[in-house]
Parts: sequence; structure tokens; C-alpha cells
Amino acid sequence: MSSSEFLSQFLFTLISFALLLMLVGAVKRMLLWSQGQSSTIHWLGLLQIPRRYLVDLHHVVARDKYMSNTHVATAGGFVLSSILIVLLYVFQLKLQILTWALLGSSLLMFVGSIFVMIRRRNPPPNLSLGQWQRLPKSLMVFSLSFFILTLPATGILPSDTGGWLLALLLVAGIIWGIGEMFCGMTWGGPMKHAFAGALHLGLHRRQERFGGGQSTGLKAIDLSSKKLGVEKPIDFKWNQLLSFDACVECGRCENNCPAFAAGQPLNPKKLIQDMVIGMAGGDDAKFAGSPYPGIKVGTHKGGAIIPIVNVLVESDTLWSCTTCRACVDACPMMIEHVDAIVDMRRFETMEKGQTPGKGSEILENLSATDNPNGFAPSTRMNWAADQNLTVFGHNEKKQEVTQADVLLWVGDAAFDMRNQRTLRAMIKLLRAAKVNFAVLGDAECDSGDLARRLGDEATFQRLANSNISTMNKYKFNTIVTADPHAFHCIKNEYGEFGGNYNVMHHTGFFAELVSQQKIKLDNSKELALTYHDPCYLGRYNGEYDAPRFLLESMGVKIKEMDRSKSTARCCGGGGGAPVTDIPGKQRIPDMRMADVIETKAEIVAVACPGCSAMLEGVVEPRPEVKDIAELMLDALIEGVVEDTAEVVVEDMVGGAV
Amino acid sequence: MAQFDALFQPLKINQLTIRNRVVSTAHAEVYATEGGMTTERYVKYYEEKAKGGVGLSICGGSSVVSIDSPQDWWKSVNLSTDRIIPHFQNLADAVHKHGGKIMIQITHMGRRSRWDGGNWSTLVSPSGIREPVHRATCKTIEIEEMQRIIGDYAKAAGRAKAGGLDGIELSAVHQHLIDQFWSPRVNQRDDEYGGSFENRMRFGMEVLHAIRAEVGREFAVGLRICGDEFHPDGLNHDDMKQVAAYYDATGLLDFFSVIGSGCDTHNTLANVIPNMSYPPEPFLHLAAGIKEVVNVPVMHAQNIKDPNQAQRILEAGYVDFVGMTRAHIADPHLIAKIKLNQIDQIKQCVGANYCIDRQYQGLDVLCIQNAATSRESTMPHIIAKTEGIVRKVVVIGGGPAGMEAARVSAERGHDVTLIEKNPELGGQITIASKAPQRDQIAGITRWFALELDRLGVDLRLNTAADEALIRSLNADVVILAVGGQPFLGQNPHWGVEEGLSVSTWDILSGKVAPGKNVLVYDTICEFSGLSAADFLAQNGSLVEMVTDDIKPGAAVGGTTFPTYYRSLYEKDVIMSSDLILEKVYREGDKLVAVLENEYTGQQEERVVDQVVIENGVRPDEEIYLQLKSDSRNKGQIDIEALYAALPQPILSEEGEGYLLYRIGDCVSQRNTHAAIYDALRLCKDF
Amino acid sequence: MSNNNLSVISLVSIGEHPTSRRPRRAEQDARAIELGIKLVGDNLQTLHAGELSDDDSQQTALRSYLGMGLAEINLLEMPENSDAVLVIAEHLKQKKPDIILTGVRAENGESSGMLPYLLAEQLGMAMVTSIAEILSVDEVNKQAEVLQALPRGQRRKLKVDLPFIASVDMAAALPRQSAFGPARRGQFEEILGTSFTDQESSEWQTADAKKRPKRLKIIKAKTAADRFKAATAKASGGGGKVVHGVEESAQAILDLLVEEGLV
Amino acid sequence: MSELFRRDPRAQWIARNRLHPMHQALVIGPVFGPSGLLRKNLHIIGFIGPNGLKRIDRSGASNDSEQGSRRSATASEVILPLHQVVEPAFYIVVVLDLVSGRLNGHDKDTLGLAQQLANRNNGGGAVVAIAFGELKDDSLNKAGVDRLIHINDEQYAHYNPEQRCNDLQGIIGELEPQHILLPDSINGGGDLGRRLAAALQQRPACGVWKLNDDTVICRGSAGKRDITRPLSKLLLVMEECSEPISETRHENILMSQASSPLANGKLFDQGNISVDPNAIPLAEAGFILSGGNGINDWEQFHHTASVLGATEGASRVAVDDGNMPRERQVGATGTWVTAQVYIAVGISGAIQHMQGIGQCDKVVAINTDEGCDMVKRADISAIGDSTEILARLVELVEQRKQAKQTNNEGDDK
Repeated sequence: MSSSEFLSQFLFTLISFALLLMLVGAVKRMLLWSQGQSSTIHWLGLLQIPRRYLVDLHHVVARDKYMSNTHVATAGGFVLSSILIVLLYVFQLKLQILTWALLGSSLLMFVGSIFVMIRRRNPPPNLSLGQWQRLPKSLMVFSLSFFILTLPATGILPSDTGGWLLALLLVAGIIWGIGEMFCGMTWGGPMKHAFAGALHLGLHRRQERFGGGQSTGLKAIDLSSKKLGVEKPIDFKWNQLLSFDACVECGRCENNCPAFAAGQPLNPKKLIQDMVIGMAGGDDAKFAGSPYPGIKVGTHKGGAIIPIVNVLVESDTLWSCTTCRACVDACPMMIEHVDAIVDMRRFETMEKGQTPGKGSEILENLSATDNPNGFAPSTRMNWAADQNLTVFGHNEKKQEVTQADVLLWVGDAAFDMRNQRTLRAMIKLLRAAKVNFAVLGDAECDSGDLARRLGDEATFQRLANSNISTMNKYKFNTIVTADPHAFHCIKNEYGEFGGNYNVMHHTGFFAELVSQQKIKLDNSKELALTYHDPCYLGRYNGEYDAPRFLLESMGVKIKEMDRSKSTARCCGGGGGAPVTDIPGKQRIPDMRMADVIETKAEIVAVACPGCSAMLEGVVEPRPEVKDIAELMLDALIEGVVEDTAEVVVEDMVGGAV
Repeated sequence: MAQFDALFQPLKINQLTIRNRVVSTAHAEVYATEGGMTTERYVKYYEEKAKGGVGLSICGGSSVVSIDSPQDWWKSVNLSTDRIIPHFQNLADAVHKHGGKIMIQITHMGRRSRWDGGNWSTLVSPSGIREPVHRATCKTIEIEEMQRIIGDYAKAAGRAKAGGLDGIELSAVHQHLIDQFWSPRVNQRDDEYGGSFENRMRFGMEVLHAIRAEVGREFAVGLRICGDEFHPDGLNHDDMKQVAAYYDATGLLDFFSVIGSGCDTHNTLANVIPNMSYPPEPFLHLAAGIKEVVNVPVMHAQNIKDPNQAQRILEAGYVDFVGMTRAHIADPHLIAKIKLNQIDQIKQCVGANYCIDRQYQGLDVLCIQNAATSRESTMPHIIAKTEGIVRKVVVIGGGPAGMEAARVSAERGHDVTLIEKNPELGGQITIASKAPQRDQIAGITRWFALELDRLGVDLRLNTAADEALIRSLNADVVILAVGGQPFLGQNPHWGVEEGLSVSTWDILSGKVAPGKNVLVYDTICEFSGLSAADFLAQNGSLVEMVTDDIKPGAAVGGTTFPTYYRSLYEKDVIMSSDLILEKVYREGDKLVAVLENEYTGQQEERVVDQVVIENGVRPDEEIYLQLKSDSRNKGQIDIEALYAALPQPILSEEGEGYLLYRIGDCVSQRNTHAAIYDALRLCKDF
Repeated sequence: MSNNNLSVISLVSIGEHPTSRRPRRAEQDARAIELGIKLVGDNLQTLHAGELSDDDSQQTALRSYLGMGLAEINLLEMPENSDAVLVIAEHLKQKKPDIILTGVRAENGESSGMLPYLLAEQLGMAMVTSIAEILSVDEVNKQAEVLQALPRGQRRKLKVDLPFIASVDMAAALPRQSAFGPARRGQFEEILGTSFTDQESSEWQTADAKKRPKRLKIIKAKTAADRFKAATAKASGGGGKVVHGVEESAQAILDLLVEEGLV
Repeated sequence: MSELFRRDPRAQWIARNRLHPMHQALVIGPVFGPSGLLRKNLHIIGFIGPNGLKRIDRSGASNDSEQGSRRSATASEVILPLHQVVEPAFYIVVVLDLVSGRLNGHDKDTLGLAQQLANRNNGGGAVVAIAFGELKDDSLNKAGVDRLIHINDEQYAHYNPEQRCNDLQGIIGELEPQHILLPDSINGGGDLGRRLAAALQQRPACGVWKLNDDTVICRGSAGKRDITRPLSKLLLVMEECSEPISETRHENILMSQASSPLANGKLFDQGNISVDPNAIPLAEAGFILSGGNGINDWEQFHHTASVLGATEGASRVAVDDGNMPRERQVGATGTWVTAQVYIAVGISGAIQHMQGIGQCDKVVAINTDEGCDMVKRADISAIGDSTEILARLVELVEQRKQAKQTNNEGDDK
């Protein structure tokens, strides 16, 4: 038997065995996932895997051109090679074209692996080391082995080149390569991501995300169920567990996480890896990436039926998250970190009653007064005493109305002097554009955003139901609000409770008015200005253009920050982070203000009351913080204002629509 | 900003929702011209407050309803003619545009006026008793006249309503006609309008009913009363509670505004607008007492200047609205600054009473520290950043002129250096603040110091600026505000050189210790002389205050000299007028001052230990003369541009070297307001 | 602290939010529970006298105590206008607790603060008011050490004989958060109480509290001049002692501080 | 009351001037006319000096008499009418709080209400004040106390409500008062009153703030509601339930106390424990050390505050200058304080500041300027360098603490 015949024989056995082993591994892995709670199975999604892989996933990967090319070469080469190897060696289809193809694909993979190797020579801190440092070598060995193996078959080299020595080397290489690449896929090596990742793409909990869609609203839970929220890994949905396995530890989430950057004890990548540890059991000693800032690796362990918080993951880690979704947005594997965090927070809040910081007080206030700071509900309209607003209601004596074009959602800015300025500016602009609008008055409650992010689904659902039943009494076309949190909540999260509305953020609404020439803006002033994207407007709702359009309509050339649009850094105000107030090395708004200062802007335009509060909280001297509505009011062309004085009087006298 | 939440609770007056609890209460502005019509200046003055966020303004203190209540002495608003209606519409629109509400105070002043002007009318009063402050005599009012005047009240109220104002406040305070009937001190009638309580109330009651018949129940009508007249034969607090309850019981009034003290003598008048010598809210207890007996909102003004103070008063519930009237003259954006969390940026009233003391002289109301107030057409309250070139501005002297120049220039965005030779800012304000009861004046400096720090002005204290230093700074603009020195050299016989006489500055600044037996000679008759005398007496000196004028402190206004007099008489200071200090000579260990009577030429002497002279300030010109010739503008201000509030033309011309300007007392001695106005109108266009 | 053998009962009422006037857990009662849980953990018993209302918000308020981690609340059923003291006393006489914790006063109704005193009298227990903390319980000598909250932020240490009733002050530690899950799952153990009607209070008239601003200066002076001087006078004591010299000054100040009991 | 101040400055000048021709005549005393009014001759001013000109010299030798005639600060004490109850028709008992042995406003208001009750209908009632422990106050007669029962021995220096309750039961048994009033306070009255109510099985009216004819208005619902109910025997009354007595004097006759049995007390006072003074809200703090622009060494100031256990306050200037945070500002424009002792270091006393400390009991000024308003207001004024005075004060206090500790250790042995 020549060395080549031996190889051919041996490879059949080896690869068949490896495939079998892989299958066993896959079953074991699936059993792990199946420990999770039931969830809708989107079978059709499985058919979509290649498309999702090649389009949706690649779209995210492609934000880093180097890695995307490398990944195309490596992964493409590998997938192709694997298919060819199976055809050639398992099914023994000895077609020359396949041989040539394998030569090409393994070469492609080899080239890719060189770039992987280069990348890993001086790995940036977001990359995990450990077994991941082995991966480029494995890729190289695999691709090189099959390349060399294939060379004789193509006739470029005579068969039996290298004799037994080479054959043995190739056997060793192929065992290594296949072991890593095939068995590792289901038994837990770095290549696990390919297997779990593919399934995850198919069976993703948010199918709407693929094909350019969005799905960012949190999913409601049944408040009458036995356990509220996630205590142990098995309390996650099975497809959430699957999703954790999809993580490639690329650390893009870590790079984008504001809490991590601020030195708070959160690293989204580590969190997902910890979830994997929890699911499979074990400790985190082998984790080879950046730790949670301030927490040593190797001190925590977990298991599928062991409570997660303070055993596997410290509670501070969960409460550091601002729910800014930067991690989710950056994740090439489309893992939903925020869902997982909120699920665990729900258990902490609703079962253990351990919302940290001022959480308890805020939630109690929301219960007693429908606003987070405990102001008397009857004072909600105090800020507008001089605005002559039309209020929805049935009291005709008070000139209340039951219908209007626009429902102006005021939000909790009603109680905050800073953000009352934004509201007043909005009102003047709406009047300038002769928009027929009304407010809910004292009947409006907090949207529930804060309660929900703090894990208090019960309070959220109460507030949402109350708001929906109030709004359903009246007729209007559009809800407009200056608060992206309320915007997101009502738009994306009230639907589950029967509240389906056409909701617009004020920037979107005003952009329409400006483009319809209903609002005329002075574009002659030169402002040194940058724009800070609110997470709940940008990443959550994909609105990056309207605010920029408005600023440009005022003649502003925006000095964009490095981190802007989908990679904009959070102000630190979301997800209840200012309430839970987990200490770090620095404050997130300070970092964001440093980003602003870097652009040499004198004004930072914001479009969210949370952002304005957080950024104005940065000690002076610092650039001025102005909501886009305020800037618009400054730029509003006067003639239009004069007209509105009439409208004000009309509103006052008439009130009817 | 929950710490000021009591200020920001809206409250209804009748049908009117007032957006917050802060009111600019009625005061005479002295801005209405052309027979008492509200002018553009008038409108802008109130518009600025509304823009700044005040809840309610009550304008037109003592606006008259009848032609026999003269209006032109104080250029008050004239509601006796329909001509006023369109003017009111302008005023109402301007205020409403910013969410504010505006009412007007209406009154007939009865005996509290002067007859020698206007229509040369005969003044009327219940019993024809003369009022001491205004000195005019008056006749006893007849029932026919009363009926006419009641009709005038109603028509005037109707005009306010027709003009779109939000309400009226009837003045029954300060001894106007309504409360002249109330007070047994001046009402000695024996008909149905005098004697019993009900009879004394009758005139006011008829006015109220007539007004309601004219304007209806939905229009806001309030009554301003005093809480205690503080006259032995006047109405006391219990009487006033009875009055308030009586009127409140009609259900025809929508609010009461309560003031402490009557004011038909010089001494009580000073209480009405308490100056800096008074404690905060000295008469709040009177307003709180009235609130106990009435069912409608009560407002109270008098020395409420600070947001914390206002919050405390409102939170406790003593009254429903606080009047922060002078506080708004000093800073019409007070409310906005509270809302913006810029409490430290509020220019706080210091109670210098420059505003009201001008008013009592028939001059337009101005603020000692805010030159933009009531000049809204030409002077900005908010200084915009320059869109032109950024200049290097060097200001020499940290008195009021220098501080304002530095502040305004820095607000414009220029690179500003302020050089002051003393270890602290303030200039003459610092000296003035050393006198008893005058320490609050330092509040002017306090605000500037905080502002200059906030604006990042390069402040060089303890630095004497000389020519070399100034030139080395390579300034584009040099502003000299170095003030001057006491002008004691006018009469060489005063023996200043020999040390026989010292200045009031020497005394107040502590440079010279108070003597045991002191003669203070004051030719200026403003604050410094009185302050020095008070300071000396406070420190145990035996003081005689001598002036060649008609009385010591003759130039000090009507709400300020009484508090000086209280303090000086209390300390046995002797005040002598009409004597000129001819010379001072030494006799043994004593000084002898020779005084000559202005009118007889007779001379007399005083044997004293110390002679202190106030004879005004002579400008310091030395540095100016050194820098003048090299400056681009030869040190000259284009006064046509300056007076027209236009930019100095030279600013837009090309040229090498520096511009040199002099402002404040280093040009010629005037006062704090003049110094600040000089600085603002010059620097606002840099 | 391990006080497993102690029998501790906390009494809870339905509170009322000061501005929204909605039912809620009463702030002091919740602090009492917190104190109780810290003392005996799960062994804490909780008692409420009243009916389980059909009104959702009332029930939610009561359940919010359960949300602090209590398995159950004993519900001593009693009609609305009954005198809670007698009902509770009768019940507690059988229970013989070592420690009873309550709030200082209720957030609605008469809120006289008498309940703990009356219970103490009827049950013959010691009564200690306004405590901020229970420092220790010595079960052998039947004595506890507690901290009592005093005005101006001061604290007094007291020893008190067991059994005792303590009313818990707002100065005590903040109550733990009430969690929705346990609040929903917690049980009410209903016990039928005897009905003692409170005849007296039914005849009272109630109205919203009238605002009472703190009294300002009272000027009794009779003459107008004196009234005006009193109103405008600067604050001055008059006749204070003036001391010169460092040693004398320091000594004089020290003497005053000693006399006032401050050092 | 009718002592009008009379002065003739001219006569005084002459009196001071030994060379004046009328000097001899005037030093004997002022000249009065037949109606008793001072008679002035305004032409007699000064005398002719050596160079033939009229001269006034006010610095003559008779300065002493001049000093004496200056307005004196000691206004003669007004004698108030005496309210006597010879044979009391009934008693109204008031149990005083007596914080640090003195009547406070709440006590005085309670006594005021008690007098209202003693004088309603036909009157004739006597107000019996009950004082436990040390009594430093000598103004009980002016506060409306007709009779006094003073119970004082060592144990009343401590918190012993059970014993006090026992004592009160004895007294009430003997006097059979018509009403018993206690301040509904956190200074002891609220606690003692409720104990007493429980012991007497009397339903008290708590939080009483107004007495009408036969009803009282009480605060209920934790301050949110007013309850109008019949006047009851036992009343726990709020501050300002009545005006304090100010126009009458009362006998304040000491009554003998019926001896009452020792209570079988179950509470044992272990003394106060120390708390962080800066954790106490400024408005509530009992002891404040406040700094102004006269302070050069802020480190030392903070150290002093911590050694003394005082809460820190500041003047507006100190805050403006950035030496202290805004929330520490005392005064009308900052926080009103109510301290038992307020030490103002280097604060001259702007009028707003003075108003903010108006309710403080004892004020100590440390200042270099003896003429400043703070010194005028202060009970003790230390004139001198604040750094040195504070340094010495700290030394003294620390010495005292050490000595105390040594004593205590000694006791333990």
C-alpha cells in the first residue's frame, strides 16, 4: 500500500469517525440547550441560515474590513473545503474538478489563516487568548494539510511525494485539523461558534432582525407564572442558551460597552461566556479575555441549576448595563445581551427585591405616584401653567377635547426644569407649524421604560395598561414625544398590551414639518456643534437622519464624533444606570463629554431628556447642551412666530378641533 | 430643582392661572409719558420680566382713575381716558406672548399728591387734612365728588379690561383715597362716610361694587392694603384684619396684597420700601396675619430678594405669592436663572433703593447695579458673544465701572484682564460698605466677583498698574476705571497737608482711627458723609455733622435718609446746616474748626479732636495722561455714538495700537449707576 | 444575630402616600418589619387587623409587606370602624410574643399613636417608643438593648426588659424593597377577630388639614412706634459677655459648652 | 412706662465746658419750667474763644455726667399684673418638657392653652405645672404657672418615663384636675402623655392645635387631616396651639408633692451615644460651628468642629469664596438654624445671617471686631484671633475629654 492509498483509506475512516463524533457532540450540545424554557421554534428560519450568514452577519462583520476579508477567506475556504473533503473522502467522489476545487479552497483558507495569524500576533485586548490563540494554527494546519494532500491528486506533484514521512505528517496535521475544525465545533472548541452560530441565526428569538428589520422591544413575561425572570441558566429560553454558544469572543461588544470603558464591572463578552459556563457547568478560570473591570477571573463558577447572581455573576455586573444596545448592535453573531441582562434583573427585582441604589425608592414612587421622583400626580401639568395647552378629556367647561391630530406625550420632563425648556420649545414649534395637538394632562403616567429596564415588569405593565386605556379614550393620528425612551416604549413595547399607535420622535416629526416648509429655519448662523445620538432613538429605532437633517436645515455642519450613529457612546442615562449608580473608575457622561470636546464643538445637540440631564451634569466648563427643539426655536424664522400668537389665542378660546 | 418647588406651583386668581408664585408688585415706574400713556419703554420693561419668567406683574403703581388725581408728577399711567386702551393692548400682548400675566394698580390719590401742576386741581380728602410727605393742602371731599370718583374707578377698571390686561389692583395702601376714608387719623367726618367702622368702609365698598358692576365677576380684582399703619392714631394690625375680613366677606375680591406700615410721614415711608438696613421680610407677620382672616390668595412684598427666602416663605404658607419687585428691577431674569440652576448668577437687589429714591424725586426708575433695566430698547440684559474679532481688553481698576467693563467684555468673548491695586474688588463700594447698616451694598461687588470668576477674567489683585505694565500687556483696548481721590485740596485752609483734616474714606476704610470728638463736614450731602458720621458715632465718637447745604444728607433719597436719621439721632449726633468750613487750625492738643454761616457770614468755632471732610472725588488722571498720546483714539469716546447706544465707530476701523477709554469716576465724579452705565454702553459693542 | 427562639410580631397597617393619597405600605411599619427580619429572619410574624379589601390598591398595599419576603400575614378580621386595640390585644394575649414592633403612628385615621401604649398596658409589657435599632437581645436575662431616636439626630441607648413593645421611628434603617413575586404569592391567614366598635370616633368631623405656618415674631408692643421698631429691629441679644485674650476666650466658650452639656 | 427720655444737648455741652459763663448754673442740673417740661434757651450755645469767635467745646471735663445721660440700654423692667388664684375652683395640670431644664416654646404654648382652659366659663382654675428633674428656668411665673410641683432627684436626670407616669398618676389622683395637658412632642411629652393615657384608661386627644368652645381640632392621618372632636380630659397639644402667656404674672406657688411609689421600671437609660454631627441636617443641628470670611485656616476649622462634635455651618461669603459648600450656608438666604449653641467664627453678622440664627438659644461670637453686629447679638463674644482661640479651645476640650476618660476608667476599677 502506498502512502497515498493509505492516506485515502485512512481519511475515509478518520473523517467518518470525526463526523460521527461531531454528531454526538451536537446532540450533547443540543441537550444542554434544551434545558432552557420553551420558546417559539422558527423552523423556517433554518432555511434562511445561509442568507443570514452571508448577508446579515457579514454586514456586521464587514464593519471591520480586515476581519471581514479574513473571515470570508478563512470561513469560506473552510466551508468549501469541508464540503469537498466530505465528497472526496467520505463519499469518495473522485472527480478531478473537486480535487482542484479543494486545492483552491484550502489555499484560500490558508491565506485567510495567515491573516488570522497576523491579527493574533499582537492581539488587541478585546480578543480572547487561550484556545483562541490556537485557532490560527489549527486553521493553518488544516488548510495546509489538505492543500498538500490534494497537490498530488491534481497532478501538480507526483503521487507519493514525500513518502511515508510526509504521509505521517499529513495524518498528524489532518487529525489536528479535523479534531479542531469538526469535533471542536460541537464539543466546545473555538469552532463551536460555527455550529451554534449557524443554528442561532436560524432559530433566533428575534426573527425580525434579519433582512434589515428591527426588533428591539423587550418581550413581556407572564406575571402569573411561577417564577419571574431568570434565576438559573435553565430559566432562559432554550434559544437564548443556544445564542450564548454562538459567541466568537471577538470582543466587539466589549469595545463598545460604555460601562466597560467606565471601569464598571461589566464586560458583555465575559457575561455571555459566563452564561455558557452556567449552562454547561464549570468555572470561569479558563476565560482568556478581559475580565469584568475590578473582578478577578477564576473566582466564580456556575451550573445549569445553580443561581447565577453572586455565584457566577456579581449583581453589580447586571446593574452596570445602561441597556444602550451597543453590544447587541456590534455583535456579529447577533446575540441579545440586553435581553439576558433584563431577564436576570427581573428576577432580582421582582423575586428578590434587590434593585440596588435608589431603585427601590424609584419603583415605590412609580407605584404610588406614577412618576419616578414621587411628585404629586396632580402637579404634572404645573410646568405648562402658562402654555394654554389643550388637554384631552371630556370636560367641556375646561375646553377639553376628545380628538386632535397629534397627542403630545410630555413624559417625566414635566417635572424637570431643564427638560421643561425643551417641552416649551416644542410647543412653540408645533404652534408655529399650526399643528393641532393636545396633551393627556394629569392622566399621563410615566411610560414605564425605567421600571421595565430595572426589571420591574409588573410596574411597567401597570403603567402601560393605564396609559393605553387613557389613550384609547381619544382619537389622534400620531403620538409625538421628545423622549426617545417613551417613544421606544410606546412604539415597540405597548403593542403586546394592545396599544398600537403611530409614534414619532419629535426630531422625526419636525423633520417632516421642515421638509414640508411648515417650519422655516434660519440657516445663516454658524454653530460649532456636534450631535449626540440617543441610544433609544438611534440603535433602538434606527433614527439617525432626522436629527441631522434638522441640524443641517439650520445651516450646521455637524462636527461628528468618532463614535456616532450606530456606534454612538451612551450618555450613561439609560437602563436605570443613574438610579442603580454602580461605581466605576470614571463616569460615562464624562467620557461622552470628552468625545464632544474632542470635536472642538461649543454646543452638543441632544434629542433626549435623559441625555441632556446626564451631559449637563458634567462639571463646567464644558460645551453647552441643547435639545434640537431648543436649537430649532433659536433658528425659527420670526414671521412664523407672530402668526402663532394668533394660534395661541385660538387654542385658548376655541379648544375644539 | 425641587428645592424651589414652592415657587413653581401655579395658582389661580379668579379665572387666571398664574404660572408661579412670584409677582412684580405695583410701583410707580415714571415711564409713562404723553399724558400718562404707556410707552415703548414701559412695555419693554414689563416684557423683559415676563420673558424672564415672573408669574404676574402688577404695573402702574398709583395709576390714576380721575383727572383731579394728578398723574404727571410721577408720570404714572392715566386711566381717566379711553386713549389708554390701545396702549394697554400693546402692553398686554407683549407680556402674554411670554406666558406672563399683567394687571394694573388703579387709584385716586386724594390728598397724597401735589396740586401745583397738571390741571392745577384741588386735591380732595375725607376731612381736608394735609399729608406731610407731599406737603399739599386739600379740600374736604363732597358726596357729589365721591360719586364722580366712584364712577371714575369703574370706568378705569373697564378700560383696563378693554385693554386686555388680566386684572386690576385697587390701591388702599399708602394713604390713597380709599384708605384715607378707612383711617380715623384723616377721616373725621360725621356723615355716613365717617365715624363707625361700616361708615369708614363705605367709600371703598361703593368703589368695589361699582367696579364689579362694570367688569363683571370673572375679571380679577384685588386690593392692596397695609397690615399696620404704625401711626398712634392710625389703623393697627387688628383693625386691618377687620378691614380685610370685611371686604373679603363680600366675595368680590380675588386677592389681597399686603404691605407693612403706613407712609404719610417721612419716617414711615421708609418702611414701605425697606432699604438695606432692614432685616429680610420685616413685615411678613402682618401679611400672614391678614392671610389668616381672608379666603383669597394673599401676596406680600417688602425685602424679599432671594430664592431661598421666597421658597421658605411660600413653603411655610405665610402668604400665597411673594412680591420680588426690586429683585426684578435688579434682575428681570431672576426666575429664569432659578430654573436654569444659575442661582449664583442672579444679580440680587442690595436694597440701595436708588430706584425708589429716584421715583420720589419724579425721576424715572433705574437700578443702581443694572444699567439695562428699563433701557431694554438699547441696553441688553444678556450680552451676546461677539461675532467679530476677539480682542485683548485690559481694564484698570476694580470698582463698579471696571468690574462692569470687565464683565461685559468677557461676556462678549474677549480676552479680559482686570487689574486692581487693592487686595479686593469693589473700589468705593468697599469703602461704602464699612458703614453701619450699609454692609449690604457690598452685594454689588459680590455678584461681580462671582461673575468675573465664572467668565474666566484674568483678575490681578494687589497689582498697581503703571504705564509699563499696561503697555506690556499689548492690549487692543485699555479701559481706565481707576476712580479718584477725595477732593480735600479745594480749600488749603482745611490743613489736609498738615494732617489737620482727614477724608471720610480715611475713616470708613479704617486708615485713620476715629477721634473722640469729631466734626464731620459734608458738602456733598450724599451717602459718604452720613455714613462716616454714623460710623464714627457707632465707634463711640462724639459727632457733630456740619453742612453748608440745607440739611445733612440733603441729596439722599426719601426712603434712605430716614434710616440714617434714625441711626444718627439715636447716637446723639448733632446736625448743623448752613455752615461753611472756613479753616482748621491746631490749638494745643486740640483742633479748632472755623465755621461761617452761609447766610449771615457770622463765624463760630468748634474745638474737636478730629475733622473729617467729605468734598467729593477728584479723578485720577496720571495714567490716562501717560497713555493718551499713543492711543489710536487719543483717549476720546465718540459721545454721539455712545449716547445713541451705537458701537464706537473706531472699533470697525483698521489701525495699529490700542484704544483708550476712561469710565466712571476717573472721568468725573458721578455715582455707581453712572459708572456701570458708562461701562455697559461702551463695552457692549466691543 | 441569632435569636431563633424569640417570638417577634410586627403589626402592620395600610399607609397613605402624602401627596397622591394612594394606599401604600406604611413607612414606619415597613421599617418595623425590616427591623424584625434582621432580628429573627423568617420567624418574624406579621399581623394586620382589618378586612381583606376588595379594593385592588388596598390589597396591593397590604401585599407589599409580603413582598419584603414574608410568607404570610395574619389577618385579624375586623370591620372597618372597629377598635383595633382590643381586637389585637385579645389575639396577642394568646400569642405571648417577646417583642411586638409597630410604627409610631398610623398614616391615616386618628393616627394618635396610642396603639402600642394601649397594647403594652393591656398585655403588661414594657413599651419603648421611637426606636431606631435593636442592638441586641439577651434571651437569658430577658433584656434587650435598643437605640431610641431623639430630636436633632441624637440617639439614646436603652435597656428594656422582655417582653416589650417598640414603636419604630423613621430614623430606623430603610425597609427592604418589596418584590412583586413574593407579594403576589404571600398568604393571608385569616383569623376572625372580635368586633369592638369605636363609637366615639364616628362622631368626629374630619377635613383636609389646614396649613399652619409656623408662628412669626409676636409683637405685643402697644404703641405704634414700638410695633414698628420691633418689626424692623435687627436681631440683637444685648448684654452679652465680651471676653478678650485667647485663654480667657477659650475658657469662657468651654464653660458655656459644659453648662449646655455639649462637651 | 411713662419714662420719656429727656435731653438737652446744648445744656450738656455747657455742662462739659468749665469755661462757659453758664457752666456753674447748668452743672447743678437741668432747668425745668413750671409745667415740669425742660426749658431750653437755644441762644446759649458755646462761648467766645480766645480770638473773639464763638466756640463750642464738647470735650470738657464733665464727660462722666455726659456718659451717664446717654440713652441707657437697660430699660426698666415692666411689671406685669399679677394673676392670682387664691382658692382654685379646679386644676389644670400641665406636664412640662423642660429641655435642658428650661421652658421651650412648646411648653409655653401648652401653658397658654392651660390658662385658656383655667379661665373659660367662669374661670377660677389654677394651672399646675409639673416639672421633672433640673429646673433652670426662672420665668415660670411669666409663662402662666399658678402652682408648681417640682419632682427632682437623681433618677429624673435620666429617661424614666415609667416612674414619671407613676408620679403623675399619684398627682392626678390627688388633684383630680379638669384637664391634663402635655406637649405632644418628641422631647418626652408625647411619650409620657400616651403612657399616662394608657394607664389612666383615658382616650387622649392627640395633636391638638386649636381649642374651640367645647371642641378641639387635632391633626390626624399623620398630618394630612384635621379632626374636630369633643374636648377631652387628656390633651396632647401641638406647638402653637395657643399664644403663650405674655401679659400677666402668675404666682408659681410650689405645691407639696404626694409621694408616689417607685415604679417597677422596665426601661433603663444607658445614656446618649455619639452621632456624626455632619450627618444631622443643618436646620436641626443642636450645636453649630459656623465659619465666615474671618477664618484663615479652614483645616483647623474642620478639625475644631470634629473635636467639638459640632455641625458645620458657614456665612454666605465663606460659601461664595468656595470655602464651604452652598448647602452649609446659614441665614435668610440659606438655611434657618435652631441650634442650642451657635458659634460664629469670623462672621460679622450680615442682617440675613442674623435672621437665620434668630432662633438659636446661645450665640458665641469669635471675632476681631468688637463693634460688629454678631458681637452685639452674642451671649459670649471672644475678641481676638480666631485661629489662636480655636486652637486653645480644642486643647481645652481634648484635655477635658482625657480627664473624663481617666475618671471613667477609675470608676470602672
